[in-house]
Amino acid sequence: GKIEKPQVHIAVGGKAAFYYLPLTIAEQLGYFRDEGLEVKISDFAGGSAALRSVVGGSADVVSGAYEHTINLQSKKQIFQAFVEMGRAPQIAVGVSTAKAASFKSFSDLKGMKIGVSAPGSSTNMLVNLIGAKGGLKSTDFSIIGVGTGAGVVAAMKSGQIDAVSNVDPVMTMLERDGAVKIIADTRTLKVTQEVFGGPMPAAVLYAPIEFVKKNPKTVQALTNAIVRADRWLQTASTNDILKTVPEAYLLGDKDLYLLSYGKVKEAISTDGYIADEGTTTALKALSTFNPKIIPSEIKLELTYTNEFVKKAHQKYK
Amino acid sequence: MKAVLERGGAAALALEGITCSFAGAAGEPGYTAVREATLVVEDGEFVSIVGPTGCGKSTLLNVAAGLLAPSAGSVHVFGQPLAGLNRHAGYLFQADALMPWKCALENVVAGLVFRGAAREQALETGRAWLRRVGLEGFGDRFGHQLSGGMRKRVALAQTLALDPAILLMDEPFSALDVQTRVLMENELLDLWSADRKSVVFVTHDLEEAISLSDRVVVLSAGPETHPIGEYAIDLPRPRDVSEIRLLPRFIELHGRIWRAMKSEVLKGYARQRQ
Amino acid sequence: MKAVLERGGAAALALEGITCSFAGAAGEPGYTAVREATLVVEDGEFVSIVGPTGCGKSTLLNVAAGLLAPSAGSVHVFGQPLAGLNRHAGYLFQADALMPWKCALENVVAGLVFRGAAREQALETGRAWLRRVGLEGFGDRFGHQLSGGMRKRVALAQTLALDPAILLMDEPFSALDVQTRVLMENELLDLWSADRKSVVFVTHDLEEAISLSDRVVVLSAGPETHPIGEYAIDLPRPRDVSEIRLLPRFIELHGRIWRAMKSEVLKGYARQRQ
Amino acid sequence: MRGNGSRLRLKAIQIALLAGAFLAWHVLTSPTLLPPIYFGDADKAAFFFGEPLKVFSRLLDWFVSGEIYRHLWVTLIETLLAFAIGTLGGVGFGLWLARAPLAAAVLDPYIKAANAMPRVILAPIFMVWFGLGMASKVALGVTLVFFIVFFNVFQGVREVSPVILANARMLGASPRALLRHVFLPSAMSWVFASLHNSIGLAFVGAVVGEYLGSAEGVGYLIHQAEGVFDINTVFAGILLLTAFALVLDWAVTILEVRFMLWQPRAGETEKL
Amino acid sequence: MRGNGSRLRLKAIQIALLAGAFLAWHVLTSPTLLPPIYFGDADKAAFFFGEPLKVFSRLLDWFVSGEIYRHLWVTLIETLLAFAIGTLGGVGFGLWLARAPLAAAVLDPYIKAANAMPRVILAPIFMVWFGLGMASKVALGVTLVFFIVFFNVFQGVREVSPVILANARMLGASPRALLRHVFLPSAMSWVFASLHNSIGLAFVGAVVGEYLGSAEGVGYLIHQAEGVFDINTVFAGILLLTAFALVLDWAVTILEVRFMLWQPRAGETEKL
Ligand SMILES: Nc1ncnc2c1ncn2[C@@H]1O[C@H](COP(=O)(O)OP(=O)(O)OP(=O)(O)O)[C@@H](O)[C@H]1O
Ligand SMILES: Nc1ncnc2c1ncn2[C@@H]1O[C@H](COP(=O)(O)OP(=O)(O)OP(=O)(O)O)[C@@H](O)[C@H]1O
Ligand SMILES: [Mg+2]
Ligand SMILES: [Mg+2]
Repeated sequence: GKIEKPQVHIAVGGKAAFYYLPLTIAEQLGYFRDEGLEVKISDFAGGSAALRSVVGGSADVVSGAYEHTINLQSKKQIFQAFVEMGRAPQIAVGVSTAKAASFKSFSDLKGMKIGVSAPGSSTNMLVNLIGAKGGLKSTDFSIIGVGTGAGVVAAMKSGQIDAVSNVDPVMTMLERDGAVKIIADTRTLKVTQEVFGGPMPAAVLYAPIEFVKKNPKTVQALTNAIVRADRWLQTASTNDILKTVPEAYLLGDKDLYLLSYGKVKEAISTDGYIADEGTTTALKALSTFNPKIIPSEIKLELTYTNEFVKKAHQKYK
Repeated sequence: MKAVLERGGAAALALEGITCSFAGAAGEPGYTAVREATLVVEDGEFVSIVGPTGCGKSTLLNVAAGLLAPSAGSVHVFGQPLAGLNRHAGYLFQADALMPWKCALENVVAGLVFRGAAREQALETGRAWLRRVGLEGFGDRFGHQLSGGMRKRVALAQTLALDPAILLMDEPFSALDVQTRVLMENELLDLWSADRKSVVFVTHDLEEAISLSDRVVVLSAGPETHPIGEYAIDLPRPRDVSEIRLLPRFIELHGRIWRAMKSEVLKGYARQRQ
Repeated sequence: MKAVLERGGAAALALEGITCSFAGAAGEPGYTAVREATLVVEDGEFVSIVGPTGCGKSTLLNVAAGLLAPSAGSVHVFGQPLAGLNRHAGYLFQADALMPWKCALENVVAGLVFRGAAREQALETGRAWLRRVGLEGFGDRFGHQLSGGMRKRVALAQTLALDPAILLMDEPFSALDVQTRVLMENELLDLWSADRKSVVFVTHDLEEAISLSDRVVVLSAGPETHPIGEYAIDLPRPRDVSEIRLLPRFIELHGRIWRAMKSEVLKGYARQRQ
Repeated sequence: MRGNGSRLRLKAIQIALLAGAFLAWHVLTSPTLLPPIYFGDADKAAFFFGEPLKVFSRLLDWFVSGEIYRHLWVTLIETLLAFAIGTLGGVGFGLWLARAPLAAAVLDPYIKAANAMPRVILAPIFMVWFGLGMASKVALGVTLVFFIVFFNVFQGVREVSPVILANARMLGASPRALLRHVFLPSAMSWVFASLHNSIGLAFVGAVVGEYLGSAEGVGYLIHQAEGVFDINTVFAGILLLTAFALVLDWAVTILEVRFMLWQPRAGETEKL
Repeated sequence: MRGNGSRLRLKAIQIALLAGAFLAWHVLTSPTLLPPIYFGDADKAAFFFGEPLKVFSRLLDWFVSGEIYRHLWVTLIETLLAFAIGTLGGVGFGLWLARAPLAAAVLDPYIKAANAMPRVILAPIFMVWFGLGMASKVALGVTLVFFIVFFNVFQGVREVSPVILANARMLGASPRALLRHVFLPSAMSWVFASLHNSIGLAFVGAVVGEYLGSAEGVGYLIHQAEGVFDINTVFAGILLLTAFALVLDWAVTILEVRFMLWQPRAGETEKL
């Protein structure tokens, strides 16, 4: 049948990041067009800004972290995720090389100044979680928002922060330069499992539930494209990827890009399915971090659906 | 503009019991420049005001123009109490009041334009007026490109071009040389006698006051200025200002007013020097 | 300030062959206000300049003050060529030049303060000067709280308080009533005779010019103004300005200069009306 | 002088307006009070604009718990420093350039260029230069305040009446005395106009700086709240800053009245 | 009038300064040319400040490939709109309030408050109101430009000489005529001072708006580049915008000269 809304406006916070690589791939390889969609992607300074534009109605679909759907529900905004792009948060925590020698366990984070992308974001949440594993409260260290750009490098190298929790490519860059020692790495499934106590869905496409209900064919088309991108990435060589992503993404440093890609590869969703177990993990993690989220009040079943992914797999066997 | 209807015998301008106190700095007493001054100008009358410098002449004109609300007293224009600006009056300020962003010609026509005259016609009138004040060819100059006396004459043309029923003039000719001054005085008299405007004319030149006016009012030295003498000038009209100064009656009036003023000024100085 | 050393017989002020052309708007010819004018003021001499309004008197004073560079001609002060400001001169401007953010007293002492006088002493001098110009008690007023004549007198005090060797005065007394004017004129003469300043005095009042000066210079009507007559005033000194006007020699000089000026003004008008 | 009556009336109107604004805010963001107008549902309005009652309870919390003082203190210090440094720099530089035509002509394009640079984008560089502490926020604020004050002082000095200037020079004023006695007083109303403008921007600089990277300050609180979609806290922070901006502005107004005493005011006669 | 010689000299100094700045940039960020000064190693300097040669080759690329035109066009339109709307609004509002003392007194705290609001934080709300397209960027720019122009016009109108105002009123000027013939011309130099300032800020508004969320424009390019640490592209974007800011400023200066013809200039005599 005909697609209800062929023009879809997707909002994303930091499009060039690996976190959203499948989105870029789908766009570059023309998968959206193949589905009869005309997609416009607006880039925002951060994930929360992107989702706010969808709440406000200026964009239709968010490309963002799954946990935001839970966050939003606690604010009476019902959003539903319908396809997964990342199955691990891709956040890494590192301590500066100066402190690395004396760093034995998570409890040594006590008293440190820790740089996160933004206070209150997932990078902050991860710090709180691993701190809790080391028996620390959130007041035992100080959190500094340093963004995800050059500011992180500046802060780290000038010794203004002792530890950093951030995403790629910053973390790989710091690692390569020998500025940090990684102490927790959710770019791998294993560590994600350990830290969160289960799989943790990361990048997904989500939209207001009314949008999903009103435009099933559109949502299906979006899902199809992303699932194809997910699958393409599983088999693609680094060379394929270098050829596919916009040149601007690589301009900074091609080697770095590949190095970084190697690290996050594992975290990219293989099939687009959102693991049911993962959603409970996310809720648990969020509620320990943010007391305003009361697990009993959240209807998890509203926050995601795998129906579209299922149909996508039927279409693209 | 001309208030023909209201001109039913009422005085053109009646300032009655005017007191003007200026607020002092916080805690200090105010300064009463004018106290209980009364000045009535009949329709068609030419009244000159003379008085020591700083006595309150400009203040009285400001009150008559409706620019300054007196602390006490009433102002009537053609019998109507004055509220806000005096729309029947044209006011030639003592200070430089030309708009520096307009050239001389545009300054002259400003009033006409404000009152909605057609631009072409206004410019025509403006040029004629520039000629009358001897400034033909200077129409495109800005204020800072004119001499002091030229600026004064532009302001004169600006005010006269509107042909107001009441003319308030504050030392209009003091920046002019004697000859130009006589020419301007004669222009003013011509204009005045043509349709009998009411004129209040402030000057420091007693000869000028006498040769132009129907009546000369002498103010006391400040503070608390008030009129201390009125002199009807019963010289024949029409007058030529350069000739009238030789008449014996002129000389006699001059002497009388001069003595009155002189004693007033010296009184003022004595008071200050105490 | 006083340039005692340089006063070795050289003229206090020598403007030679001065031409002042003002740039016109793009494409238009300039306006030559003054052409080939020469004016020499001897040390200790009191020179008055009279001339039709707009002829170029203020322009010449600006040149003498070093504020306006002439298009051609040379300026010497006490024998030295003038470069930049004339540091020997005090200039009383025709326009209102008081600093509105300073009260009258502070305006009077401004020059003293600029030249590094001790504050207390400067204020003392300033107060004395305010008394001399009849403004005692008005020291704490701002410019807009003073009448036109008062502002002029504050400016007078400001300039005289510095006791400059050369005084350039542009219509200093035209905003004053006759009596106050006589008082100020006598003050000026006292000051001048005390240490023989050199004075260039611009005025429209011929009687004033004659009664004060050693020499009266008459300028031609503009454009291309230049001196057309010089009249040595051989009246005895010391003079009392209110009495001197009755001397027959005064009346004779007055008549001569008057006629010269009158024909000049009429010529100017005739030229404009063409 | 304005009578007491009209001053009371003025305050009354202002307070009514304020109350009206808060009432509208309350009604429009409360899911139960009105059929939703702008948004499809009022929850959404609350999501974007918060709810005034919650905002106030947030403010109250802050002050009762004392949590806010540290942050407020940091932000205020940053703002005041940015304001002071920016103003002094702007005035000094403006005075200098206005009196040095060659330097002004040479530097002109550079100043314009610097003013046109998007400072927010340069924040990482500020961080490199000034660190993550107060200094980098102050620096950001200074770049906002400086230009506003500078442009006004520069123009203000050039607007000095030529006659007054000539008079002061004839009276023997040295370049320094000219600055102090002529240019500065004459440019004063220009300076004050720019100060009213730049107070607000000093706050903006401090808050945005904190927002981009910091460990304390009201901007930090706002940023943190945004991360968890706690819009009420965001608005509480903004309201708090606004209140302080008004206090600072009031201080500037007092200074202004004090310095501008010499200016003619309308209607100076006393009523008897 | 300034001679041709001195104008040439001026340009020469400016260009020398520019060349010097680029040379310094090049030397300080080139890993091989100098022992590192500020940073431990010069690579780091290049990481934060880019390298001029790469910046220029980036600029060249953009124009050769034609990729930049679309983005530049969007940003310029946004800037111009923000500038025009902000200026008109500021002038209109400033004129109105300066002539309506009651309204001015009532609105005073609200204006100050609005000016003190950190607009960047409100950017999401602008996006709700104005969408993700140009409108929200224009809105952000307008909030920057408006206040600058407003404060200056407001003050400028109050600075009108009381005598000139009284004269115009006696000549029969209606309130409208007063605005047009007295207040506006008299406030003109205030307006121009604020325009020079706000051109830069209009650009800042557009770029920051794009930076915060958009799908095209130079700010978008800068944001993309920052995400992958391509500092050379960031600087290329900033340089490009700066160049256009200077062009716009030059247009304003031409207007200014045209409108300010009446002002006395120093040394008006012609040399013969
Ligand atoms: N705004 C004011 N505040 C205080 N005093 C004022 C104000 N305006 C005028 N005065 C005082 O009122 C008195 C009268 O001033 P006014 O200007 O009327 O004098 P005048 O007769 O016109 O003098 P002149 O012949 O010098 O022009 C003066 O002493 C002056 O100082
Ligand atoms: N900046 C200028 N640009 C063009 N013309 C000027 C400029 N300044 C003065 N003039 C012209 O020069 C002539 C002489 O002016 P000046 O002010 O010297 O006259 P004045 O003799 O002082 O007249 P008054 O007695 O009226 O003060 C006038 O025609 C005037 O228009
Ligand atoms: Mg007066
Ligand atoms: Mg003159």
